[in-house]
Amino acid sequence: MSARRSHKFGSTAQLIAVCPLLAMSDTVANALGIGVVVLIVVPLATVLLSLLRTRLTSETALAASMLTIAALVACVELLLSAFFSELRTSLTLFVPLIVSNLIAVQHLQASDESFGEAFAGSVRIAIGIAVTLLPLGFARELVGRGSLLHDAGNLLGARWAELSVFRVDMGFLLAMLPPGAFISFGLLLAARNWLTQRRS
Amino acid sequence: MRQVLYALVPTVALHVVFFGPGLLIQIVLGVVTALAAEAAALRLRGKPLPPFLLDGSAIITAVLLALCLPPLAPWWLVVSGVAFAILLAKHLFGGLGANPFNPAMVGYAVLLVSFPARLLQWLPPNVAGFEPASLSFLQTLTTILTGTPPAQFTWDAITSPTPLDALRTDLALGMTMGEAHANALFSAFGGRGWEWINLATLAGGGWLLALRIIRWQIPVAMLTALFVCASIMSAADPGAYAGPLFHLTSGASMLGAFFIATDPVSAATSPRGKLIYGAGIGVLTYVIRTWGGYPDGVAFAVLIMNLAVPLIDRYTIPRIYGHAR
Amino acid sequence: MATPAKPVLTLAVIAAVLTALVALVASFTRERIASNEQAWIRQRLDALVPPATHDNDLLADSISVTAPDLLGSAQPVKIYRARRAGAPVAAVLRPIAPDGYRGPIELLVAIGQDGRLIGVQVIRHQETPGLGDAFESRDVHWLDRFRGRSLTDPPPPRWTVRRDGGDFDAFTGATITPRAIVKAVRNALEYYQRNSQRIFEQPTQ
Amino acid sequence: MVALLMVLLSSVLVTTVVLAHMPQWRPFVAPTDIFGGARVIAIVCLVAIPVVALLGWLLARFVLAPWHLDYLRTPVLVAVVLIVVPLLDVALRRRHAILPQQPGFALVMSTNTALLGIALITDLRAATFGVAVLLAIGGAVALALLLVAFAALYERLQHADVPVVFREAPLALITAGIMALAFMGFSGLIQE
Amino acid sequence: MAKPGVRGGLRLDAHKERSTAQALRPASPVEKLILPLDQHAGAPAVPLIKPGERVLRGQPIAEPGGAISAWLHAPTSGTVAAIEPRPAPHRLGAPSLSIVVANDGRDERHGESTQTPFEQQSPEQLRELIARGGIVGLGGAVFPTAAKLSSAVRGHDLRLLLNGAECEPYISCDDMLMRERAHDVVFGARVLLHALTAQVCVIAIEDDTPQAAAALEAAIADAHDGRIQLRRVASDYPAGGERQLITAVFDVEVPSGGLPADVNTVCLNVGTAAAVTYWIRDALPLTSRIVTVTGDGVLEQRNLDVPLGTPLAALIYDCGGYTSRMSRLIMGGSMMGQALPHADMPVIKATNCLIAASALDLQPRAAEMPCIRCGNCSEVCPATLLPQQLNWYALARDLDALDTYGLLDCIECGCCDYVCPSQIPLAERFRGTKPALNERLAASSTADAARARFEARTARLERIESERLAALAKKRQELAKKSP
Amino acid sequence: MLPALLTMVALAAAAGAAAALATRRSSEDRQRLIDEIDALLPQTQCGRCTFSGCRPYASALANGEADINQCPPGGNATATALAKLLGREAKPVDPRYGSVPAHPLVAWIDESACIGCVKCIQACPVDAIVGASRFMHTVIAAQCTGCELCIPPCPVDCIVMRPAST
Ligand SMILES: Cc1cc2nc3c(=O)[nH]c(=O)nc-3n(C[C@H](O)[C@H](O)[C@H](O)COP(=O)(O)O)c2cc1C
Ligand SMILES: Cc1cc2nc3c(=O)[nH]c(=O)nc-3n(C[C@H](O)[C@H](O)[C@H](O)COP(=O)(O)O)c2cc1C
Ligand SMILES: Cc1cc2nc3c(=O)[nH]c(=O)nc-3n(C[C@H](O)[C@H](O)[C@H](O)COP(=O)(O)O)c2cc1C
Ligand SMILES: Cc1cc2nc3c(=O)[nH]c(=O)nc-3n(C[C@H](O)[C@H](O)[C@H](O)CO)c2cc1C
Ligand code: SF4
Ligand code: SF4
Ligand code: SF4
Ligand code: SF4
Ligand code: FES
Repeated sequence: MSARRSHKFGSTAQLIAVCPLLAMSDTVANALGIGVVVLIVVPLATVLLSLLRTRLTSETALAASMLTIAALVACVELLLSAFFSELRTSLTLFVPLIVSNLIAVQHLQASDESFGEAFAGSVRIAIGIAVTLLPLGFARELVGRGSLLHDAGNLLGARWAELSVFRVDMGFLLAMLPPGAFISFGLLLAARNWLTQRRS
Repeated sequence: MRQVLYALVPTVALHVVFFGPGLLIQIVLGVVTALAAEAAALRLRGKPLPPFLLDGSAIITAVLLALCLPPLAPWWLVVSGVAFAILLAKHLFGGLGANPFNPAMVGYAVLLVSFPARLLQWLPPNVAGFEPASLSFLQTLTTILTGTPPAQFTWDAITSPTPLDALRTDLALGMTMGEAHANALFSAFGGRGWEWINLATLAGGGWLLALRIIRWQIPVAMLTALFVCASIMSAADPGAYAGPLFHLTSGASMLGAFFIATDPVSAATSPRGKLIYGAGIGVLTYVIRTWGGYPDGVAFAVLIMNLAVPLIDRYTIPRIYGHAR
Repeated sequence: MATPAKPVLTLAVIAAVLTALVALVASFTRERIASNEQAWIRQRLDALVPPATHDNDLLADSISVTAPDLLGSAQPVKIYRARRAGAPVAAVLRPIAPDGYRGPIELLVAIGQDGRLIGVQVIRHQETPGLGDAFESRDVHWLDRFRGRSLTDPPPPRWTVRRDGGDFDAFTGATITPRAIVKAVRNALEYYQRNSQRIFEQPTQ
Repeated sequence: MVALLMVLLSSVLVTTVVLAHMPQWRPFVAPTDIFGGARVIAIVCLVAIPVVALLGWLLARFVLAPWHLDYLRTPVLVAVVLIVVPLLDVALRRRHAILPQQPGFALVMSTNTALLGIALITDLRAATFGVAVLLAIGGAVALALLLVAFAALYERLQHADVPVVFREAPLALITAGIMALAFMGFSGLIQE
Repeated sequence: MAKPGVRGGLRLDAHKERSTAQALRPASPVEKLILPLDQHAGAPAVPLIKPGERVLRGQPIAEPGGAISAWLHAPTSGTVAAIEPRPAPHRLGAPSLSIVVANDGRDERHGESTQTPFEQQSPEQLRELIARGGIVGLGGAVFPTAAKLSSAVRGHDLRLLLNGAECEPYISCDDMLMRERAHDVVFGARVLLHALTAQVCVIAIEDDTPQAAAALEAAIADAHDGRIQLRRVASDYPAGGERQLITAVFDVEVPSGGLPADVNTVCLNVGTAAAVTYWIRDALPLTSRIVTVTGDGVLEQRNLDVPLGTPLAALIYDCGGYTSRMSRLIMGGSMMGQALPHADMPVIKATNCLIAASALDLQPRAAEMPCIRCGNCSEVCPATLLPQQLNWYALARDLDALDTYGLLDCIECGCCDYVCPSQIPLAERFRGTKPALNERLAASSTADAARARFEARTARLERIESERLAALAKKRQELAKKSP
Repeated sequence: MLPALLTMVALAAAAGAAAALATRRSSEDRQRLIDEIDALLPQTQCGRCTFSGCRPYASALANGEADINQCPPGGNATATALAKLLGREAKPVDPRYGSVPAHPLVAWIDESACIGCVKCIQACPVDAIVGASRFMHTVIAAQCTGCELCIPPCPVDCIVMRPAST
């Protein structure tokens, strides 16, 4: 009966996967940070879960995957605090929030695929999320505060100085704030729809 | 919709009397942008242009938004605000009649949130007791177009907060109402200039009511709610809260009640729903003005209640003839 | 219909393994995290009082004082002391400006032995982005204006923003934040002046 | 405030989009309409979130803090969600003519509850019990109200003549953006 | 039920005085009369004559084709020229099977010219007789009157409501009837009271028709019948709508989906009552009716007593022909009437009015714009619906929502269109959407019925099978007992 | 380490118990689900779905033993509604189960040819045929669902399907 879940990362699926992390797309640095975290955690979670999956019944599957993801995220939080503490501070509570986002991602995947397929699929989805967050961070930072790579030094080392494009008080502040997060993501998805539509 | 524009004439006229010709320039800029944006959106959506361009709804959006901006605001503010309103808040949702949020207020809120500093630079009213550095029409025009005042003036010299803003600031500094009121911006019951503008708006709104273009429920409910909130709070502590008359005649109270909250498209539709909707706007306006971060709350209150409209509509369906309930 | 025993057992085992993993990571990272937290404040202190100017560890040489009127908080406020060869060089106070536009603003105020300001930093605030946070702006270092000032420079009545007849510029369209910061810095100076002796004599806590 | 607003809105957005466009994740067999579904979820959240947040708070205060296990906050909270949500599922099926559908119910409810629970708990760590209770209930009420309001709005939008490229996800996002804009009006009201 | 009371409605300019200035007169005879067999509600009538046969005025020429159907009589004497499809006004010009009678100009009458006095007949007999008179409701819906009466008698304390409100602007046929033939209306009321065994009759008219009121008052006084009274109601459109009138007069609401009989009321048009009089008193079946010819597009605006089957074109000609201002031909009133493509169609029992409308008479209709949710429509809707929501869902064809918003309670009065600033043809859209909803509801109710029958059958078969097995088992046991 | 393990294991065990409790679906639940599905089916009772009637199909759907596109009389509308209810992928009716009728049909018995064998009465799942042994039989058109089950048993082939008059 298993309704086959498709691998297609359609715009609705994209919304569901990215939404909880959207707040972290306000600057390139944050987007990059959370994107890297996702790129590491999602495939890792998939590997762990597909190891577990054969041992699980339908009643425990969801609980087990949620617990696994929560534990994984707790580890990531600790590691970030230890090795990228500045980034950890700016990502605040959005690291633990990856939990709910990961659960969604897990369910975008088919349950009956092989280890290799699952892994490849999860990498694709993680890339999908990271690739969504980056341009968002880019656009929001540029439009919102007229800069690029603000605070990027925290993540990439001090060599990465901030690029200032125009004066801060000219920024279209909306882009940096929650409304801007949703609206720019909406526009991004519309652009994506438009491209797909034109291609076909 | 034409009548709505005519009803705004007294408001605009007094505005120009008190704050100079800036508004007229803002309106022209706004209307041109609105029509251009409307035409572009209609073209993209494959809709016929003339009936939609001529019905006046885009013009109303532009005029109402222009009325909310400081008269000397740089041109790109009104242009981007109106474009945002028409393209994103109206056509994206399906155009005329389908937009759940009030386009003008979306445009204004976007500007307020993005450029708070610019939107707080109001002018002092042109009344006795103030010697505003009055700019000529040409100076006004260049100020708007270049975004900087003429060489002999500085921003600080020509701008002044609105009474609502000044009151907020002063109360936040721990002044009492009495001390704050000593400011020359205030008169016996309202902000100078603003009280007359609000009365003119009331008159225009009354005319719309008489023409039955708007219904009484929303304005009455909104103003009553505002009045009641202000009365209760100022009775409880007259030193810390402005009185009801001040609230009714300040900021966008009247404009909101008669021209903005009454936007039929984004308002509740049944009579009972309109009462709830209006009262909600009144209460939220008071709350945001009094305790929130922005000096006037009408725009946000309208948007928040817009959000609740489908819910209100759902729970206020009138009893159908012949149905029990 | 399986008995609940199986799911209970499955999840318990999974939880045990996972918790062990997390706990392991936690113990492995514990020290680093603790030192990171110190590093965070140290970095800021170093920016204010260059390490070359003193030879003690500011973090280790600190006290907590409570002065609601002048330091803006009913909670104890930290003061870090810089010394060279045991002699006082500077004190860094961590007062709070309580009347920011959207809430308290946490400051670091470094005051030299001579009662002149070495520097001021804002370490936490919620002021309106793009308006009240103009002190963070990259091109105009508003906070730099405090450097070298003392309680008598400018004289007391002018220790406020220009709008209130003082010497300090406000930001365009935002007076509340600068007013709050100026007042807090002035109060910190005053606290220092009144207690400079005690500040350096009090034993480390 | 900003973080909480983002969390609330994402939660509302994802739930509504699932109800509208992801039938395989929809939590119930019936009701099948967006608003009906949202109303049920709102009611469940109204119960689940305060319970989870408060249990989480109690555990954090009386178990995690004394033993310096703060790093286990997330797993513990998730475990609490995993206890509370299935129990609610059972209660719901007993009491009402609602037929939760697996795994949709557990999934949607768990993510919602976890999302808000984590956000609240992070905020509440230092709070007293009274404040925690107030915030947890307030958060749940806010979520419930937003959920039904947004669902009713989104249902109305289903019939609108929206430009094709904006249908579904982009429209939902931009609507949420304007919602967020409206709630910016409360900034300054709720101090962090 | 929550408190009733008339809601919604519109005050419209009446335009009636144009056609009431001139006295009622018979229409000029025409050569051919066309009588569609389906001009009443219910099943079409079945012809009793063959082409070529001679018929007399008042002779039955078609009999009811079902339980709800009506007799049809020859309007004049002549020969049956054909039975063939002809364009019919109630089908907006689409053909419908019709009997064509060639007038021989002699107007010879069929049968007796008197009936047994109605007081001497039982109510049942009287109702049967009314059916034989081909009498159907002349208020617009042409529902067979006898069927309506019979279905209502099961109620107690029946009240008869004679509808003389005639709220549509332009139409004045009932007004004219009441002015000139008030006695016939009152006589009809007495017949109907007898046929219904009812004790109360209210004749309701609008409060802006003083002549009709005076005439009716006089007629009621002459009849010395205390059961009959006159009531004047506010002249708001659609005061003459059955449901609205019942609410205005008796302060009750007819339940949704129900009939007036559910609130112990029978509502008939005053013209129907007069038709009953002509049949029961004078033995003249329903073969003619009063028609208002009005509008700026016709020279002489007036009321005529017209034999059924008279071509509309002849009627216009009778009134002096079209003027140069003529722009559109409408059958019925300006609010609920429907535009006809041409005048080559006959007067039928439902034809109360013919408007040769000039551009001035027509509400200028600009292009339809989107609904702006102004709420004007819901303010005037007499059924207290929300036409703006119905429109939204009708455009989306969301049948579930249409059902919850009460599409089927819409009486298609057109008040909403009239006030809509966006020029949306709301009533027309609702009329067009109702069939789909009805079909859907019918399908689900037939499915429910089929399920019930299937389940009953399955249960029955199971029972039979188990009884059979039980019987076999019993027999086996008995045999087992016997055998050892 | 130990307190951490104890806490988490205890909580996880409780979660396991809760999960077990929730996955146990009562038979009432199942009946309600079947009712919900059955309410969407046309009740033609024709068996074209390969089940012995609409309700058996509903129960097969509830068990996940059938797909949502097997009912030709319901047409694509029913398939879509089922997909929505059950959270499955929507698809058109599978032609292998029969073609979707363009308009509703009802059976009609040529009464002059009918020999009164009652075979059709026995076949009709909804009791839409009346008549007694050796008397002619009639279909009650309003009750006939158009399932065509009466056609094969008729020994003299006197039943034909005609468009339902509306
Ligand atoms: C949304 C909004 C946010 C504001 N934020 C700040 C702020 O963070 N700091 C501040 O000093 N003033 C802020 N203000 C401005 C104050 O309301 C007040 O108008 C201003 O401080 C008075 O300054 P002025 O005397 O220079 O006009 C804000 C105003 C608005 C509308
Ligand atoms: C299909 C149908 C069945 C009706 N059945 C009855 C009935 O049984 N009894 C009755 O009194 N009226 C019956 N009516 C008449 C209605 O009550 C109503 O008087 C008639 O439709 C004219 O109403 P109108 O002109 O307001 O539309 C029926 C009407 C229709 C169309
Ligand atoms: C909107 C509307 C307006 C009506 N106006 C009248 C009217 O003015 N006069 C009238 O006799 N019937 C009017 N009717 C028809 C009545 O509802 C009702 O059918 C009629 O009075 C029943 O009488 P009858 O069966 O004799 O036609 C109207 C119906 C509707 C729906
Ligand atoms: C009484 C009235 C008030 C209106 N108020 C507004 C308004 O506040 N904002 C706006 O953008 N348009 C307003 N409009 C114009 C129009 O309804 C609006 O642009 C629609 O929201 C566009 O679909 C108003 C129109 C009327 C008739
Ligand atoms: S046509 Fe229908 S919806 Fe319109 S006013 Fe009349 S009853 Fe109401
Ligand atoms: S009157 Fe027309 S525009 Fe106004 S709400 Fe009704 S349908 Fe919409
Ligand atoms: S095919 Fe459809 S109508 Fe026929 S029995 Fe199966 S479910 Fe019923
Ligand atoms: S009469 Fe024949 S076609 Fe009709 S329901 Fe019965 S068996 Fe089926
Ligand atoms: S034998 Fe009965 S119908 Fe054929």
